[in-house]
Amino acid sequence: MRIEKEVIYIFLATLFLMVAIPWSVGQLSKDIFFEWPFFFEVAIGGLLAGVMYSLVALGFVLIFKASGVFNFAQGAMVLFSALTLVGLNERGLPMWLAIIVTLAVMLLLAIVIERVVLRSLVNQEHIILFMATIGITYFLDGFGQTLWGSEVKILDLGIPNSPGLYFDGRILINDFDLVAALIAGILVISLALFFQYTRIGRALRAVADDHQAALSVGIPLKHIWVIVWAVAGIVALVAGIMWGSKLGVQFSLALIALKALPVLILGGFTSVPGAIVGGLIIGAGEKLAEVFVAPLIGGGIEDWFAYMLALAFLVFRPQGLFGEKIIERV
Amino acid sequence: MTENGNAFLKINNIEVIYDHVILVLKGVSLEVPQGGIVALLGANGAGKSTTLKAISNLLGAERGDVTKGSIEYKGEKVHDLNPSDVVKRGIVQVMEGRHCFEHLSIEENLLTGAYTRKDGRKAIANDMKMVYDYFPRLYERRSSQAGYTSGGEQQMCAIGRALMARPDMILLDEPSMGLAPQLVEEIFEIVKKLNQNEGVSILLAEQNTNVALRYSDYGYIMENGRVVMEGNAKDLGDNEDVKEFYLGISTEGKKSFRDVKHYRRRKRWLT
Amino acid sequence: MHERKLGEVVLRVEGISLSFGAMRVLNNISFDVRQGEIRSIIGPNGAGKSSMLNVINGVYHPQQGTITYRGVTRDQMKVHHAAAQGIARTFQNIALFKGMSTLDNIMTGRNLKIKSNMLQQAIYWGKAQKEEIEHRKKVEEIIDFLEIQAIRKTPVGKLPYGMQKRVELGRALAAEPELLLLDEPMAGMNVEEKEDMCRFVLDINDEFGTTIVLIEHDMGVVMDLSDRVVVLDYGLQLADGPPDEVRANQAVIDAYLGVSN
Amino acid sequence: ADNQFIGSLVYRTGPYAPGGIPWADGFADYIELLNAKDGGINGVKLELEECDTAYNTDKGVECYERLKNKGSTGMPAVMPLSTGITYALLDRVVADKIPLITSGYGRADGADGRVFPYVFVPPATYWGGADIAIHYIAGEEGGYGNLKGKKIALVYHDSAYGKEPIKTLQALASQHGFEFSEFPVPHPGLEQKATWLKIGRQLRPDYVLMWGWGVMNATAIKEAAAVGFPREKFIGVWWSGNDADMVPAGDAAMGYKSLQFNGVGSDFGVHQQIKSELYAKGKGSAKSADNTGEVAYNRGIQSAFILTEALRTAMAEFGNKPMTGEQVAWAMDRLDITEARLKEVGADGLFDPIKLNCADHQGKGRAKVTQWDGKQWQPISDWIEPNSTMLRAMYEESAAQYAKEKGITPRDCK
Amino acid sequence: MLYREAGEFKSTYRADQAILTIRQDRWFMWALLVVAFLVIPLVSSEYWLGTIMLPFLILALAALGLNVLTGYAGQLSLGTGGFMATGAFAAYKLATAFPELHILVVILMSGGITAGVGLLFGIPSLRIKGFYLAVATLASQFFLIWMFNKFGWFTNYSSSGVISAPPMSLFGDNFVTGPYATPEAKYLFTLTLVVLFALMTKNLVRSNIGREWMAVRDMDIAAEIIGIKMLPTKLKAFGYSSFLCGIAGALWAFVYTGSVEPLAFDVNRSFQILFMIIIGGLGSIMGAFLGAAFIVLLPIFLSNAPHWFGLNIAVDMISHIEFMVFGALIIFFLIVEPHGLARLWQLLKEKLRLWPFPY
Ligand SMILES: Nc1ncnc2c1ncn2[C@@H]1O[C@H](COP(=O)(O)OP(=O)(O)OP(=O)(O)O)[C@@H](O)[C@H]1O
Ligand SMILES: Nc1ncnc2c1ncn2[C@@H]1O[C@H](COP(=O)(O)OP(=O)(O)OP(=O)(O)O)[C@@H](O)[C@H]1O
Ligand SMILES: [Mg+2]
Ligand SMILES: [Mg+2]
Repeated sequence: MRIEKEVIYIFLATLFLMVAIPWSVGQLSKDIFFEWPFFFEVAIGGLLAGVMYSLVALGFVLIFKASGVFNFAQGAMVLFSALTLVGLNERGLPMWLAIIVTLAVMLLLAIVIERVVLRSLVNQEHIILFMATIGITYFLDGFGQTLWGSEVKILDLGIPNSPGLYFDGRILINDFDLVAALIAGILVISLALFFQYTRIGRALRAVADDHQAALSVGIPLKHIWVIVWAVAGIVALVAGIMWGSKLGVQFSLALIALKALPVLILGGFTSVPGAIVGGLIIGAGEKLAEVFVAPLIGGGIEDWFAYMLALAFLVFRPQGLFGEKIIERV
Repeated sequence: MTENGNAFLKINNIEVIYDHVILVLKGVSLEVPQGGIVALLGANGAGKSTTLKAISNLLGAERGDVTKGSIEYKGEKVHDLNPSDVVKRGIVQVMEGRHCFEHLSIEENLLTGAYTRKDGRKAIANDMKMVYDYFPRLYERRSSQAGYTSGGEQQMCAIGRALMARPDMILLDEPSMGLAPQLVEEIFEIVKKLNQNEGVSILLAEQNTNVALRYSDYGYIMENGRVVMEGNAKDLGDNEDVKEFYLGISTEGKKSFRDVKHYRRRKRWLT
Repeated sequence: MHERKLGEVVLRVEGISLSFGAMRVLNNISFDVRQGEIRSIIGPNGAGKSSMLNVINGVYHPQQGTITYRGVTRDQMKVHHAAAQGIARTFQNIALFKGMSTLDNIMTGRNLKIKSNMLQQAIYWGKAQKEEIEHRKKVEEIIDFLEIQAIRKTPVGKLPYGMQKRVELGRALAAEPELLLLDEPMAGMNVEEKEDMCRFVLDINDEFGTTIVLIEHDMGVVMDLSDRVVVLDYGLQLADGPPDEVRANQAVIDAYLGVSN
Repeated sequence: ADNQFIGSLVYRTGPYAPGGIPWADGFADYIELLNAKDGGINGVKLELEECDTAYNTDKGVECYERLKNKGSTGMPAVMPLSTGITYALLDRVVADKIPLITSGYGRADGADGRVFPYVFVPPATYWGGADIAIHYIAGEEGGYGNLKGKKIALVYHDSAYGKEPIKTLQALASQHGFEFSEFPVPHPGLEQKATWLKIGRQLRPDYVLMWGWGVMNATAIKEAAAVGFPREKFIGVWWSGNDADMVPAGDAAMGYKSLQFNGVGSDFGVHQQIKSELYAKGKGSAKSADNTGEVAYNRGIQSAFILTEALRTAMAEFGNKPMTGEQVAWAMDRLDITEARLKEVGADGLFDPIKLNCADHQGKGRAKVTQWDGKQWQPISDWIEPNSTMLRAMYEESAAQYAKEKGITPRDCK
Repeated sequence: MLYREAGEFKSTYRADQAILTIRQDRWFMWALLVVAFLVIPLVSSEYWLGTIMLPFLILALAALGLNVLTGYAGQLSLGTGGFMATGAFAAYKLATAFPELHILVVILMSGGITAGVGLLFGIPSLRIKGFYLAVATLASQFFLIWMFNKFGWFTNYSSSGVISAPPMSLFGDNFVTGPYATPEAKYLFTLTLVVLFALMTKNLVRSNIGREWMAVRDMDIAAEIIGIKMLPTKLKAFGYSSFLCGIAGALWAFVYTGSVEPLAFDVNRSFQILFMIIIGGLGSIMGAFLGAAFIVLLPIFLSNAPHWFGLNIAVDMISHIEFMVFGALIIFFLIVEPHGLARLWQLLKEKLRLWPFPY
């Protein structure tokens, strides 16, 4: 991956602002408590939380990158996969078997989606495909709940959730977050390699550019789409497991998609590493803002702040940090 | 083309409808013999591109549908195949309007052309070299994103990409569009070479009738979704009507574009 | 060859250099365009012809050189200023508004001439309607001129390629430009259609006195129509002069025309 | 004979279903119990129809309108179970003359029956809840006097609902001298790391109160655990005290406290009856009889109980036939659920007696504090009564402002 | 061949530029208006008027607004909910601060204020495009809702942050808001406004500004080259669109529910309205109405259907099935016609025109 200079400058500027603003607000305002260990605690907590967003954003990136489809159903897929996993587990399947069966279910889902939806909508405008994924969302929401019910379910993989104190006990980091970050990291690296070094990776990008031309050179859209949606399904399952162990498996899981969107635009719709970098910036940014700036204006700004932050990046780079440049030529 | 018994590609009376309501091809039949170069001529909107897309099965992507007739390739019915399977059978289309993958570099564009091939990196690299030999300009621009290259460069890229598939049959839709005159000749020379050396069959939709008829063996003239005339390229070239409407040569010989009359009665085979 | 009298210089391009990163697209290009002439730019693919139009248009900003239009040398120009100055254009890769009908596309070309404001248009009574009808008349004249009455209400996305080119010309004409830039208006057309197109270009030039800059790969067309021809070759200016002179230029033959022409 | 129609707006689906399902089950079971046991009320059979709102205001309004004219007399009362729906119905119920009963949610100033003739808020309001929480904390600390200088934080769902207690808490803070700080959590509350770092690592308050909703509750408890904030000092309002919210929090929820305006567990007469009359015959609506002790389930019973008692009161006046909304409103104005009556139905200790009148649409407004022991709630206090003089003044002030905006002349309650 | 245009010749451009050029279409439209204004209020129950028609009309108005922005000007937006909230809160502040203002003035002014806010949030659209813009507009959505939630001034410091509409009348006793407004009055009032604004929008999109919007949508760089200035054109779209959305918001809060909290205009509302215009047809006035009908009516129909057929299904099951069927229908309609119901309607007419011949 080539990293442009501009990106590095933006990145450094962001880093600087993230330290400078909390620090100066801390100096100026009596209401804001600023202390370096606490600052790092918040920053690290934010970075790790951001990785959890990245997990969800990754699913979006995969499908967008490979077909130009903005997959609204990613959140529903997270919910559906987690529901299936827990549902199977509750019905007596051991966890490992439940995971395997769920993976199979996600593959099946990908095949069905390709057959029923995507195949008939080849070469349509992006917004139409987007709308179709909304149809998928409704369907999955209803279907998942019909199968497995709407009650909240526990998903316990035994990941510890204890406060760990580091650096002479001055900085508190949650073990669960560390595990999540590790898993997300592995996922991202393997996906990035997959895209960079395989023939399929190139084909995926071709498909995203022009469905019809991709067909004309013999790229089998059918298979490609099944592969991509299945991989997105797997990513959804991983996200579902992580978020599900955090929040319990329930309908609300589908809502985390909204937290992933700013990550997605900040990193760029088409970049796997972008999803991680975006997650880190959004996570740290929103937490720092919430802790060190928000009290001045009433608090609870996390949500819109994440979007505003992403928006600010877009003003400098309309395609996100690592997204593909929008080509306009006459 | 009845004299050639085993047609390579055979289109039988096909009808194509767009959007479930717009009837565009109204029973088109044509044949391409093995190792032949066949030209498909006709005015704007006659249905040339639609015919080619029907063969390569790309109509679905435009909500078009072959509702009647059949398309056979090497004796096998191909109109129900997926586009990618059609490519695997050896038919590749160069689409009108370039259709390069704009975010991919020229080189990556060429590589996607080899997607269906299984004969190893080496062979692909060889062919890439061949394409670059044909189009040195592409070699110079190989690492730029296709979306930023000039119109002609994109056209070369699209043709090169098709060659990368090592097809048995190429469907060329207006290959000369937007190319410099020198290159137009070169493209047709390349086509001829592929045809002669490698036995690739060619079906060619072209507005540059002059060149097209010069390089092809046989021609069809389409109008309004129907084939209205067919014959050996030579015969067609000698036909008075064809001369006037497609070659721009009237009985008085070639005239300057400046002197074209204001209003002319257009003769049509169909009215 | 016919004799034509050329007016004074309307557009002067001097020492233009344009690069994208390391890639030099135009290198010290200078030429002028005179009132009422048909000026062609030719050159191999990727020579920088379209880029030259983009520079004139204000889409690309050259690193060096000046452009003087009607005696005013301009620096950087916003894209929409060109139209306001009376420069209209067609595009190599058709740039019509795909979701609109032929009529609407051409009407859009008149956007600078419409004076009623948004409120008046919302009420669509009185001024707005009167204006709309007036402009519609003008546009109908253009439609008649280009002989595209039959496709007036068709969405342009569905039109065959050649028709789209014609509509695009119509849209450019609707602005009643003083300088018309045509980028390969005849690509993808058969002889008959090219003849029609040539007729239109000549008529525009004759009847409206519009100055035309033409890019075209069909040498027949270029040689027959143009008063003077500039030849570009990968950023360099190879030749500039009347068609016959250019046609005979050995460098041009080598770089571009090939032997058969 | 005509049946008494009862419409019930429930949310068995959607993001809040985990809390909505047990409520709906409790409500339905109690109605069915009356039908099974006594053939309804005074021989008038009860006919229940549910409509699923998914906790969505638009759907809720649609449900209300769909149900309001059903049956021979229409819906006798509406319990929208959502603040948003409550607000959307405020105007409508006046026109339709259907009492709007919001138990432990909705507009607290609905307690002022002079301005809100059709709104009833028994048994408790958020404002009362806030006061009860502080009362409890004062008790823990050894008296109101010791609150001085203590830090109490409120974590709340950043919506109309979550903001309800703020005014009360501010008033109490200035009255008792504790330091009050607020921490809004944007809807839906999936991410609270920043909030809890601020609370747990920086402010380090003595107590945290929570007005949370849905998935926000479990997340808050988990985050509290993650920053090591003691759960014993963490007290939620009743909507932050559903069993369903404790489940995903797992061990982290151990020790967490919550207010409840009803008793917890299923060791009550009414539960015995429900089990024997319904579940033993395979008729209950919950998944199994084990679910019948969840607090949300009990709350469902309570709502059904209040409604049916109002129907009884109305029938005593208007005769044993299906009642209209207007008649039930009349009865609600005179609702008197005594200790004795509670004993009769086997709900003593489960609910607090309620006595309403024309001006007072709330009653005593008492609640208990309960603590989660890892499996279920354990009551750790008796009924606590809020400071009704202070609250009454606040209700009246707020209602007066509403009356002014809406151009309502408060009715005379002599 | 009942439906055709043959035999109708238009001798003036004026006639040719009329909104409906085919006689049958005009009849149809008049009939529709008669039904909407006379028949529906007479025959409909309160439930239909107050719970189905009213939100349908108001959401259709919002959809119309969004369709101007997204369907015509090509600027994908997910800020509709925020703009509706702005309209609602502006109306509330105006109505409570100046009780003597007439309801029409209040509503129009709140539209105007929303337009101002829309302009502000439209500025980034100069650089940001497509889905990036869509997600970026979420910033405005979240910010606006947060703001109304956070600052007591907007709600006159009500403790819960909920606003409620004072009773207002058109003239005399004809209340259109508040508890004593009849559903008929509310319906007719809303319908009149919606019809007027629909007409106005139609006028705009068939005039120069509409063409400029579409040009920007279809190819912004070409549009700029022919002289269309990006900023004013896009901002006009943002302004007008949010004007309509603001009015829709004000109507929602004042006429439909009477009392709302900001969450009524949360991001789900934005999505809902976006769905309407995509399903209905981007860049079509008719599409906004068809889409609103689809998204509002279908779920109601689906959740009522089992009752009508006498099926006794548990409510949660109905709800789940409703979701699935709704999702499946969305996909089905897109596959049948990706360009929305409006286009489907047109194709139907096209077939009708050719009838009885297939092509
Ligand atoms: N997607 C489509 N939907 C509807 N009609 C279409 C579509 N594509 C093409 N058509 C119509 O089909 C007819 C034939 O088009 P086609 O592109 O095949 O012509 P062509 O002979 O290739 O013309 P050209 O020389 O301009 O390329 C034209 O009238 C065109 O308007
Ligand atoms: N925006 C851009 N970014 C990068 N390279 C560009 C850009 N625009 C043009 N180029 C390059 O500049 C060169 C000249 O392009 P231009 O489009 O002007 O060629 P042209 O003379 O019009 O060729 P053709 O006859 O093929 O249309 C090409 O090699 C093209 O790749
Ligand atoms: Mg063609
Ligand atoms: Mg060019």
